[in-house]
Amino acid sequence: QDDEVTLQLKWVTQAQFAGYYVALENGYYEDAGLDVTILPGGPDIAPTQVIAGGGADVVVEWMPAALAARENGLPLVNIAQPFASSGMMLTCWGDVGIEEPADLANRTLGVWFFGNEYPFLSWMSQLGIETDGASEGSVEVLKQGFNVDPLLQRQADCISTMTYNEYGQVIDAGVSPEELVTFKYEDQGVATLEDGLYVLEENLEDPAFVDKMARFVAASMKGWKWAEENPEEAAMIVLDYDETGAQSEHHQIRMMGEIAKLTAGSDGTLDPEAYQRTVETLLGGGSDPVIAQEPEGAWTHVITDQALN
Amino acid sequence: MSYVVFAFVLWAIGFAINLQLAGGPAQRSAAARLAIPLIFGATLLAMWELLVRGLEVPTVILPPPSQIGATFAANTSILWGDFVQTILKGALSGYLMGCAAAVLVALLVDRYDYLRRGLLPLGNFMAALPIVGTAPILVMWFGFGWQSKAAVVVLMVFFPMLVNTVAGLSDTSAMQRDLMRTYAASWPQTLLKLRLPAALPFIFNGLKICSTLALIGAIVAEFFGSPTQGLGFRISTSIGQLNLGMVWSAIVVSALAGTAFYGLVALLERRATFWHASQRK
Amino acid sequence: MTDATVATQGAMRRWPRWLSLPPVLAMVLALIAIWYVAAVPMNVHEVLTRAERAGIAVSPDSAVLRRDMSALALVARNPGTLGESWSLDRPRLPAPHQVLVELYDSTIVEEVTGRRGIVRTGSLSNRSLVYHGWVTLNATFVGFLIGTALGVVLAVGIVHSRVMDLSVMPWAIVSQTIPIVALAPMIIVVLYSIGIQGLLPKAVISAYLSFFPVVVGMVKGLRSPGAMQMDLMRTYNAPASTVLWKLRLPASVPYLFASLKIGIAASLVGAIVGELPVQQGGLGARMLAGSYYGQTAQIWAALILAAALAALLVWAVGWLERRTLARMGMAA
Amino acid sequence: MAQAPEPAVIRADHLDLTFQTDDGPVHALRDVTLDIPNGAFVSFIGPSGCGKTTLLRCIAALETPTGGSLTVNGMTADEARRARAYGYVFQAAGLYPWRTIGGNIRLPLEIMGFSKAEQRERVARVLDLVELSQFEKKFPWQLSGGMQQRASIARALAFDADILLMDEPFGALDEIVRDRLNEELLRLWDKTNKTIAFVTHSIPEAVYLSTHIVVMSPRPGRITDVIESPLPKERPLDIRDTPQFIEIAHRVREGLRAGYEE
Amino acid sequence: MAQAPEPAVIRADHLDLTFQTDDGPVHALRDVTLDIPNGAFVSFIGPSGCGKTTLLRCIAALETPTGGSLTVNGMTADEARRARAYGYVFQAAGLYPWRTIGGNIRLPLEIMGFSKAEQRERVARVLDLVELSQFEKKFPWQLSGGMQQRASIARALAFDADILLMDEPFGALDEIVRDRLNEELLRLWDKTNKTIAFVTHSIPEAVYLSTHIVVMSPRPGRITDVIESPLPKERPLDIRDTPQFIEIAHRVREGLRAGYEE
Ligand SMILES: Nc1ncnc2c1ncn2[C@@H]1O[C@H](COP(=O)(O)OP(=O)(O)OP(=O)(O)O)[C@@H](O)[C@H]1O
Ligand SMILES: Nc1ncnc2c1ncn2[C@@H]1O[C@H](COP(=O)(O)OP(=O)(O)OP(=O)(O)O)[C@@H](O)[C@H]1O
Ligand SMILES: Cc1ncc(C[n+]2csc(CCO)c2C)c(N)n1
Ligand SMILES: [Mg+2]
Ligand SMILES: [Mg+2]
Repeated sequence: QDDEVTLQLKWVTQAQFAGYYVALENGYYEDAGLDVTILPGGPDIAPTQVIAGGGADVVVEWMPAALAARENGLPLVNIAQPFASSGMMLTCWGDVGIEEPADLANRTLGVWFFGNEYPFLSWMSQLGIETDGASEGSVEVLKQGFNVDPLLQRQADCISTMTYNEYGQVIDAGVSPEELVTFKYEDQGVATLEDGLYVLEENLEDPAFVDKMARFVAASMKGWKWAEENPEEAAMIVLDYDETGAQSEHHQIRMMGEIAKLTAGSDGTLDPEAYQRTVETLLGGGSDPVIAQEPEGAWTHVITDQALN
Repeated sequence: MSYVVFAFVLWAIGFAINLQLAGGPAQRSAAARLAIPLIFGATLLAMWELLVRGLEVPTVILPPPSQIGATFAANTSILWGDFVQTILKGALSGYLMGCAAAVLVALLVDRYDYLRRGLLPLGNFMAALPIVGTAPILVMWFGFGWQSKAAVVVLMVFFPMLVNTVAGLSDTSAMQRDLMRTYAASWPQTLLKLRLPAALPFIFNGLKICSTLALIGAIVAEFFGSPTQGLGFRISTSIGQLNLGMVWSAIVVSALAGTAFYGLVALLERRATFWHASQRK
Repeated sequence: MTDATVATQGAMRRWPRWLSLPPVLAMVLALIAIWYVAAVPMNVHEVLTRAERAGIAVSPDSAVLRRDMSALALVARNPGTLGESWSLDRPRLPAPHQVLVELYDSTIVEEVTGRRGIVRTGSLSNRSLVYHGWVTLNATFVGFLIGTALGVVLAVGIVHSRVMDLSVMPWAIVSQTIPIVALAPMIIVVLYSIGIQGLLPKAVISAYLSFFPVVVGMVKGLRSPGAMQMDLMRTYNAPASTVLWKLRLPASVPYLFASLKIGIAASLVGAIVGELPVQQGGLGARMLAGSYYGQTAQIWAALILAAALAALLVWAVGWLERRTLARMGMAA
Repeated sequence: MAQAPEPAVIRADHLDLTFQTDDGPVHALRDVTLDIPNGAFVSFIGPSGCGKTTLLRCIAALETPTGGSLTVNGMTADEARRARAYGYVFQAAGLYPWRTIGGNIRLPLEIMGFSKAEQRERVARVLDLVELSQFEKKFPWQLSGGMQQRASIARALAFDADILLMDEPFGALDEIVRDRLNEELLRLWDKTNKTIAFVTHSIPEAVYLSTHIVVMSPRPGRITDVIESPLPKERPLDIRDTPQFIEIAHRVREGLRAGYEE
Repeated sequence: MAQAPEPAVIRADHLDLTFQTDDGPVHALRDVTLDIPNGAFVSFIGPSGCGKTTLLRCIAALETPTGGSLTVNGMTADEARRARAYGYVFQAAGLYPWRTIGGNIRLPLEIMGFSKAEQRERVARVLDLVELSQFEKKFPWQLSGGMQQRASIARALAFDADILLMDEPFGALDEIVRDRLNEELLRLWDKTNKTIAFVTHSIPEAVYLSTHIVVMSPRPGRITDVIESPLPKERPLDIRDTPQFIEIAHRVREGLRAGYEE
């Protein structure tokens, strides 16, 4: 009689979520007495909304979105943080004359919205660049779709990419790394925590739930560590779970390799310093900060502590 | 729980009023025809409000109308900007271009039977292309601005309009055409004096169908890339921010605009085809 | 005397069916020719960039300069370097044969020789369009059934109750001005929250799109019996239910089918829309995946398959219509 | 026709009917008083729009008079309708295209709850009466207009109401077909002994068929003349060339013209 | 009618017309030979489907005969059509609902390029002729059927063609309205001295109006009899009760019946 857990991912089935699929495939969840359902995400599926409606027990979400939701009255709590560092960056054409962040002024930039725009906006406000596209020295922001076409078609000078995904696609399109200039958010000091596990605060009062989550996190981290060590096999597992059949082996193996760099060094425990840095980035959003005040109780070590023992 | 009970009581009251109105002596009056749907709509809204509160539905799943109203009122300038971007720039320009092109092609198709037999089956096939699939392509081709939205709209309205206009142009009785033959009327004369007027009801039917299509097309296209403005952008972005009040406000704008647009075309139709049986009572 | 007159009228048709094939073929050929020609300017930027990377001289020699030039001017200035226009990996406009190859590869080749093809595994491969078409079809059918049932029930209500007619009809029109496509993700999430997943959320969207034409058509159809027919029923002192079963419903069958043809196409669009946000298979998921990875040929292949499916479904309803009407003695 | 010796089946007394329309009231019938005796064949003739159809519809309780009284078999018109006292035949045959001829005739029987056996038997009988026996399995559109009209008469006969109301049943048919159906109708009336109220535009038709011809005047519809026909019950088509016939026809035409001129 | 002393305006010689349909050929006209003299009023009568309409359409060049020859004013039918030699009146008025009565009558004038002033003048004249002057600004649906039919006759008269082809123009009207229009048509024919070819189903109408009555037999349409009317040009409606009239009507009916029995 296994406990049922539903996990809502932030995006489509890909190596970005390899740890969970590995745990499922290798039976780690089963061993922990869990019956886990993984719901892939997709464009415009907001994991925060899914968990609010009771459609999932636990979600993978970026911390900016989770904290913003918390401020909007949806009390999400980070219970684990498998991703130690951020994979987000801005990728620009080198030949248009962008060398440093200040050169971004007066350019057209592609940005993801849907709650993923927060780190970008914070960065721009730290740089003192307006984002209205009208005033002198501001940038024109486009809501970029789900692919790297805006860059390849030169509709934008720079676009948002993840180290593990879109950047690889640009390279696959025949562009050599030398043609590109990249700004990693980690390097710019505006990195925010990505891909943490979040649950509803009220559920944490239930010891049975806490126990369930502890087992879940432990099994998931076991999956992550296995994935880091066996990137190719992990990628193939992900591929098997992809119902669209659209992912390619080559791309997933490369993605797993890049993801492993981000999960490296995390045992699932949230690093309070990284948390603090994220919060400060979000609070520092200039005139339009993502969150207005320091959140409280937005994370807990209870689960990871229990999981790691 | 009492909210829920109250909701159904309210429903019963609204229904009773409408029963009265519809069965009463005023049933044919314009006022009743307006009041009944409005009362119905109002009861629906009230029930929505009460049920959401009574059943404690999380507002990030479904906000009550009062919250939507408040958000709407507080963000009128943003919503106006979105309206201009999506409806006026994207939908309207695409609508005009698409419908005009369709009517012109319809005239060609109508003139040359070979074209009709070749193009219409193909047109029906093309019309079946789901635009959600074409939108990313068109955004790639025409950029992030309103032009790609207009292109999606053109593609969306062109075939329904074409099919309607072609049907309309051939909706003349054999007798009416024979009459023109006995006058030895030329093709342009027949077109101008018989076929175009006879086609008007069909053309307007097409215009009406296309009015809602245009709106939907423009909004959907924004999901695949847009400037930081527009109803589609607003909806998508606000969901991500869990700002459901804003999502629904944008939907309200779209529904209002769509209904007004449809109503306007229907009004024009009444004016232009007052003579048609469907417009007379 | 008049018997013969009546009998001949139905049989008169202006063109035998097969005659319309040549013009259609001619148009298709013309379209393909235009398509090939258009692919050259559409892809010229990418072609020149690749040529430049390969060390061939192109003019102007900077992508930044080329960005602001018109495609036709670029074609004119670089006539010798356009060889790749029809074979790019990530074309803006794939050439027709690229789409055909993609269609072939993602159906027959994948199923026959693919690692997960039906030949090897005994079940359809999730990398093949056959599988995804099937997924979409399932949702389409379920949504179509729900939508049709809802539409018919609403129409019956509207025809029998003035209150419903006056209050529901305007809102049914308003409902169609709501961009359901924008709501699809939320609908899916809301249904998640009451434990409904998989096929049903798509079917709900599908039903939302298909119920409207059915309502409109059925209201028309149920009202199609003339005053005389209704009066006849009155002289028989027939109750409303009898009038519905024996007169209104049979009379509405031709209208129903006309609506069903629109409705099934709308259902398919609905299913595809419902598949966009959730990457769990289907043609919609396929299109998005194609967009996600810049695989234009993949989008086009899915699009063409979707259009073909729509045509097939509409044809199937048409076939059913002809059979039913013939059986009912109402064949036109 | 008033004070007829036979018992009156339909009795209208100072009947008024005013339609309320958007353009104001339309007086369709005014002060119509009329007794139709049992077994009579009464024709109503008058210019278009004079209220013939309206009067017939009042009798069938399809329209409610706004004044005066109307009794059918001693009941109100609506009670008579519920008692299924009449068969109604419209100008167009109005057969259901999705039912065969037999199915169409069976329709009222199904609704009125006759047993299957009874249905079969009655359908066969009336089909025979109108000489359409071989066409039972055919669909309406496979029949000529005249045959369709015969089928619609059979449908009205099937449930054996005493009263047959016919509103220009042959208006859409050509002269020769019409002649034949007129002959048949007379034969049928003779056989079944029903009371028939018959609306027509044609003077020869009215004179040829009726025992009583009711001439009506234009709006508001009033009765200007009721002519009792002295013609014998046995009427070959040639009768129309006899002086007696022409004399009655003339009288009807004069009556009509008088109504127009007023 | 052959060997008529007047010059023939319409001359049909062994005319044949066969429609090719999916169910095989339909012989609509066979071996029709006919001369219509200038100024004649010729009625065509025959059972439904016998080819009356088809013959009229051949004359108007709306249908092309498959055999024989047909001349109108010495030209081929199609040349005559291009020369706008005829006005055609259909069974239904067929007015364009989006044009007023005046606008409908103006339609052929616009097409034929009459000047604005001339248009105005002619519209007024023919409206007067059919007694619809006050209705110029009304739309067709605001008029009764009879008035619409009068307007459609006015439309055919407006451009003053020598030949008027009328296909059951009064078929849908009631007897009294029909009587009036018959009278008016005779008056009009008398005034304008046109040649009129007139299709009808009604024997009295044919006899009342015509100088020549052409009786046709069922498919394939052939001419079985051509009756020259001895009635005077001056014809009050009462003439229909005269023995002479009845005698001709009888002959027509016999001709029709003969065609049926064959
Ligand atoms: N439902 C109605 N509402 C308003 N006016 C009506 C209605 N039914 C009939 N009328 C009017 O009442 C008058 C009488 O109509 P009715 O149909 O009885 O005439 P009729 O004698 O049968 O004519 P016809 O010979 O053309 O059939 C007409 O002027 C008609 O316009
Ligand atoms: N276009 C056509 N194609 C095939 N058959 C036709 C066509 N037009 C007429 N017919 C047939 O030719 C025959 C003569 O038709 P026509 O319309 O001339 O008869 P009619 O004498 O005018 O009949 P009615 O009195 O019913 O108007 C009919 O059998 C008809 O079915
Ligand atoms: C609507 C929508 N747009 C963009 C993203 C951005 N994003 C976040 S994680 C991820 C996968 C890695 O590339 C992507 C694309 C999103 N989540 N939802
Ligand atoms: Mg009537
Ligand atoms: Mg005819």
